[in-house]
Amino acid sequence: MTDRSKQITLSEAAEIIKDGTILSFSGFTIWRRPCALVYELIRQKRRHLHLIEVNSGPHSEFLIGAGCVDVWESCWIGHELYGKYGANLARKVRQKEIVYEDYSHAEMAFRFQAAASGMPFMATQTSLGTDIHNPEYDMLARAGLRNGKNPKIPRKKYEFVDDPFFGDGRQTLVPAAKVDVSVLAVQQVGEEGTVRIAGQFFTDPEVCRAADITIVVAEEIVPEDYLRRESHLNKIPSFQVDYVVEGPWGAHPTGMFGFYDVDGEFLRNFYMQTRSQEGFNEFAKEWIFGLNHDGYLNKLGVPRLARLKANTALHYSTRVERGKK
Amino acid sequence: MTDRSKQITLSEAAEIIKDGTILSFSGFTIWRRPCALVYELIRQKRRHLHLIEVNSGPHSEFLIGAGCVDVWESCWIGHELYGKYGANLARKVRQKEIVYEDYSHAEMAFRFQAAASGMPFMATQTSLGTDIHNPEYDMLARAGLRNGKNPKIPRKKYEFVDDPFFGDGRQTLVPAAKVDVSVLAVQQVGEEGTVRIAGQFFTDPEVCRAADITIVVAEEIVPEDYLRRESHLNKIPSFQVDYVVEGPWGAHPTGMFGFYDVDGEFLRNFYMQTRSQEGFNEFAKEWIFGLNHDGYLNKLGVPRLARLKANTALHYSTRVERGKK
Amino acid sequence: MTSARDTAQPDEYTLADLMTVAAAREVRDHEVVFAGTGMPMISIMLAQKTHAPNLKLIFEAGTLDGRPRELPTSVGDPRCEVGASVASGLYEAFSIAQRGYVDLGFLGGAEVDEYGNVNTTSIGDYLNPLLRLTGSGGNPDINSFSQRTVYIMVHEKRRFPKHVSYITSPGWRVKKWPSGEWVHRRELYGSAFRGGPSAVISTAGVFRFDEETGRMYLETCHPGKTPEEIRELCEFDLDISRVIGETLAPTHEEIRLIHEVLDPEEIFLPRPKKRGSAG
Amino acid sequence: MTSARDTAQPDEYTLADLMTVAAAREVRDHEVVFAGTGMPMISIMLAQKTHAPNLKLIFEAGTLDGRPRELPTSVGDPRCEVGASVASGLYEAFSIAQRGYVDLGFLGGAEVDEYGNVNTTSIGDYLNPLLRLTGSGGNPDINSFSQRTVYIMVHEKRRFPKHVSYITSPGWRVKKWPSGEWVHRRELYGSAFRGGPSAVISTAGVFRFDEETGRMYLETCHPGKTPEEIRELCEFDLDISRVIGETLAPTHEEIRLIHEVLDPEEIFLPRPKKRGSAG
Repeated sequence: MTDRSKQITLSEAAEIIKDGTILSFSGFTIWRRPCALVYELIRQKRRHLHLIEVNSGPHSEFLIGAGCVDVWESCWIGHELYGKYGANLARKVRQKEIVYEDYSHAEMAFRFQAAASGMPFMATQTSLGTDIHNPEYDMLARAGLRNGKNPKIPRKKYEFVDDPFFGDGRQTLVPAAKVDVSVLAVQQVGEEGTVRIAGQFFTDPEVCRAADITIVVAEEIVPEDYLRRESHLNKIPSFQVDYVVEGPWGAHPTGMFGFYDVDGEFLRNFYMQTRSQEGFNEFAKEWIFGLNHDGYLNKLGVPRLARLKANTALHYSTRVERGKK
Repeated sequence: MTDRSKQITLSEAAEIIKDGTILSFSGFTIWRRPCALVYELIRQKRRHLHLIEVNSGPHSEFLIGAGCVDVWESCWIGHELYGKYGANLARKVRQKEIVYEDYSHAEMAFRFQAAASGMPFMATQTSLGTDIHNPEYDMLARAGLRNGKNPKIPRKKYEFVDDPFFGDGRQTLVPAAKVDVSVLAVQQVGEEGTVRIAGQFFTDPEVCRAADITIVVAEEIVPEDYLRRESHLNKIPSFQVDYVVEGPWGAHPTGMFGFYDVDGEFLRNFYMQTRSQEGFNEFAKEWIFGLNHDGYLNKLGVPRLARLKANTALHYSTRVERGKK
Repeated sequence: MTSARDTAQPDEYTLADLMTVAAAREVRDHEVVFAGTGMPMISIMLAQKTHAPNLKLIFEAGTLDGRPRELPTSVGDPRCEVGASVASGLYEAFSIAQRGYVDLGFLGGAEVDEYGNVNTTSIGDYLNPLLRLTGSGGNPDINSFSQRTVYIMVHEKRRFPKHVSYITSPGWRVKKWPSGEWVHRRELYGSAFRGGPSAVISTAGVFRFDEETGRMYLETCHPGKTPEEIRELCEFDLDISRVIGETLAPTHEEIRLIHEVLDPEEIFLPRPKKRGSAG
Repeated sequence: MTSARDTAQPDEYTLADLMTVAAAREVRDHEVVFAGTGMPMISIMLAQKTHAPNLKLIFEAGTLDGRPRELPTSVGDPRCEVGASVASGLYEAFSIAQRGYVDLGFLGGAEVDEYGNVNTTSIGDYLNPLLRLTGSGGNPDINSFSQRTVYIMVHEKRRFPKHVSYITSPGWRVKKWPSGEWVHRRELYGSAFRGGPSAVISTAGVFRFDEETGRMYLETCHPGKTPEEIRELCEFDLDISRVIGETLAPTHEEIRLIHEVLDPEEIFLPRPKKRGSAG
C-alpha cells in the first residue's frame, strides 16, 4: 500500500520553487519557519518571489535581505523579543526595492482559509476604518500587478458589501490567498505525506491547501503506519503533500515545539548585523553561502544545539537563556 | 483555579431549551446524537422547536414524531442502513404539519462554519442548477418566517453574486446558521467545559460556536487537568461550554466512537414501527414516557449494552450483529 | 485484471455483484475518491484491493484516506477511521472537495433524468410531495466538486423519468436560477466546472453521457438484457446507438473479495445462491 | 486587593512595574482576554494570580485558555500551550474572537492619536515611509473584536500626534472608506460594534476615552507627573479636566509576583534597583 516515494533532498526541493513563485510558509513569527530550505533558495539565487503569509519572521528577512523577493504581502514582520522589526524589509521599503501589501492578521488567516476551502473570498468585520482599507494604499494595484495576468493575484484588494441576510451592515470581502508553493517545517511526516504537527498548528493546514504544490521539511520522516495508528493527531492528509524532505534542525534559528527552542542569540545578532545591506551580505557570507545544511549545523556546534533542545516533558528548552537572568 | 461548577442534570438541561428554541446537535446521521437529552425534551413536552442541522438522524425523528418541531432546516434525515428515510418527517411533510427547508450538506457545513466564525455568510460553488436554489422553494419565506422578527433567521435563503476578485463567476452566498442552543453528545468533558472528542468530529466545534448556549452531555466528566495535559487532543475550549451533564450511554441508540456501536436493531424497529403516528405514540409510550435515563438503560438491559460496547483496540464493537451473517 | 477464463457464470453472482464490479472499474489508481454509504463503499474497497491499490478515500463525515479493516455501515462509522491519514470533520471534507482534490465521486439516487439530474429529495410536487425521501445529503456537493461522478441505481421506468420531481444533484444540463432556464452545466459553473456524471450503473445496464449534448446513452447491457428492453425502461428517449456490448461479468476473484473479504457479514450484499469456485 | 499599608515606595518599583500593575487592574475576573507578547502578557498573568483567577487567556497563534508555567517570549511559544484547554491555530483564534467571545484585548502601539487610533505600521508617508515598522499583526483584529482594548505605550510627544501616520488599529473616530471621511466607530461598525480602546497606559499616565465624542482624556498621572506636563507631551489638545489623581502604586506582593514568579529571568521587565521587602 505504499505510494511512490515523495522523498527528495533540500536542494531538489529548492529547485521546485522557480523564479517568480508565489510562496508561503508554515509557522508563525519565530516558530517553525522552514529556514533550511530558505537558505538553500538563497544559495540557488532564486529571484522575483512573491511572499504571501500570516505574521512573518526571520525566514522572510533572509529572503528579502538576499534580494530574492519582489513582493511581500502580509501583515507583520519581526523577530519578537529578539529584534523589533524586520530591518531588511524596512530597508528595501525605504529604498523602493520591494512591493509591500498590508492586510491585518485575521484578514490573512481568513484569506488562507478561503483559498484552502475553494472559496474566492470570506467576509469579515475586522479593521474597518483603518488605513489597511485605504484605497490609495492598494500597493499591488499601484505596481500594476492587479491586471489579471497572474490568475492567483486578485483584481482588487477588498470589496465592501452590505450583509444581505441579517442586516448586519458593512462587511469586508477579503480575497483568497492563492499560493503556488507552500513550504512547511514540521515535526513529523510519513512516507506517504501524512503530517503530524505538535503544539499550536498556526495556519499550516490552510497554507498547505491554499497552495498548488506543498513541500514538507520534517525533523523526521516516520513510517506512515505509525502516524495512521492515531489519525486524530495528524493535521494534513497524505494526498495534500507532494514532496517530503528530512531535515533535522530544519527550522533553526526559529523554534520547533517539542524539538528545540528559538535561538534568540542568533536572531538578535542577525537583527543587529543586518540593518545595513553590507551587514546582511556579511551574514549571508558567513551563514548561508559556502555551507550546506550539515555544514551549517556543524558551525552552530553540538553544545549550542544541545542547549536549545526541548525538554521532553515541557516541549521547550529549560537550558536556553532568555532574559537578563 | 476551578471555575464555578457547570454540572447539571439531564432534566435541568432540558429546561434550558425553551419552546421555540433554534436547536442544533453534535454528530452525524446515526453517530453521537444526544438522544438522552432529546428523550427528556419529549418528556417535558417541548414545543415549536426550530431544528437546524447537518445530516440528521434518529434524534430528530424522535422530536418530530413527538410533535416538538415546527421547523426542520437541514439536508438529510434517515437511519442509514437501518431505515431508508425519516418516516416521521415524511409523514409530517405530507400532512403539512412541519416547515421543511432543504440545503445541501456542504452548504449546511459552510453555514455552521460561517456562524462559528462570526461571518454572516460564506461563498460556495456547490449545487448550482439544482432545485435547492429554486426561488419557489424557499420554504421559510413561504411560511412567513423571513420577516426579520427572529434575528437568527436570515431574510433570504441564498444570494447569488459574481466573484469580484478572480473572475470565477457565480458564487452562492449561504447565510450563517445561527443557533440558540446546541446540544453535544461526546466522550469526555472536563469540569470547566473542555471537550475531548475521539474519532471524526463531524461539525461539533462549529455547531457549538454557532450557538449562544452550549450543553454538553458526556459519557464521562473527567478532571479538567487530565484533559489539559494534552491540549492538542481537545476540540472545544472551556469557555464555549455553558453546561455539562454526565450521561453514560447518552447517545443510544446512536453510536459513540470508542464507547459503543449503533444499536441497529433498535433503529430498525423504530423505523418500522413509527411509519404511522399511532406507531410512534406506542414507541414513545414504551421507550420515552414514564422512564428516566436510568430506567431506559435498565430496560435495554446489560447483555444488550455489553454487545454494543466498543472494543478498546478498534473503537467499535466486534460483537454486534450488523448484516445477515 | 479481468481474464476470460476467470469470468464467473451468471448463476455464480448476483446482479448487485455485477453492479459493484462495474462500479469498481470506474476507479483509476492514485485517484482521490469521495464515497457515500453502501454499495459505493464496497465498489471502492474492491478497486483498492484489485487494480487501484493507491486510491485515496474520503468520507464526508471527515475521514481522509482511510483504510478500513471492516466494511463501515455508514460514513460516520468508527470503522472508517481505521488506518486513516487524518480523522477530521465535515467542514474539512467538503472544503477539501471544493478546493478540487477529488477525482471521482460515488453516489446513489432515487430518480435520474436524461441529463443525469438526480433526485433524492421527494417524489411528486415538492410543495405537496407524495413521498418525502432523505434529502440531498452530500449528493450535490460530491457531484459538484468531483471531476467525475458515478451513480449506482435501481432501474425502474418511473426512476428514469423525462424530468425528475426535484433536481437534488446536478447533471449535464441544469436550471439557471432565478429564471429556471435550462443551460449546459459548463455554462452555469464557469471556472468551477470540473465535469459531471460520468456513468450511471443501474440494475439494467451501464449508461454514459455525451458531454456536449449532455444526453445519456446506453453503453453496455447487463447479461440477458437487450438495448431495446432497456430503452423501454426509460420515460425519456434513451440513445441506444452507442452500445458496445454486454457488461463485463465479475471474475471469481472479485466475487470472492466481495463476499469473503469486504462484506462477509452480508451487510449490503447477500451472497449468490451458488458459490463460485474461486477462493 | 490593594491596601494602603502594603503599597511600595517609588524606589521599590520601576515605571514598567507601575504600568504592568495598572494594566493588570483593567482585567475583571471570568473575562476572556486576548493578549499580545511582552508586557501585556505579564499584566494578564499578574491579574490571573491576584484578583482574576478565572480569566481565560487566548493567544492569537492558537492557544485557548492556557495556564503557562513560565512566561512565553511570544504568543507562538510552546510555553503558551502548557495547561491549555485547546491548542489550535490562528484561524480558530480569530474566528472565536470575531464570533464575540473576547471581553478584553491587550496591545501595544508606536503612535496613538486623540481618538485612540493606533499605528504600528510605518512612520511618515505610507507610500514613502521614513521608517517601516512591524505592520499590523493582530492589533486591529483584537481591537475590532474585543469589547474593551487596553494599550500599553511609551510616552513621547511624537508618539501622541494629532494624526497618526497610518491608522493600523481603529479608535473611537475612524475613516470611512472609500471617501475617507471621519465617522464615529459605532456608525461604521454597525452591529459589529462592541466597544473600542478603553485605556491607554503610557509611561506618563493612564488615559481613557469619552465614548460619545471619542476623545482621549487623562485619568491618572504616574507619581511625579502633573496633568499639565502630560498635556505638553501630546501634540493634540489633551483633555485634563477629568483627572482623578495619581496612578495607584504597586503593592509589595505585586512586585514580588512580577519579579520572582512571572518574569524572574528578566525577559521583559528588569528588576528595580532597590528590592521591596515583601516575598
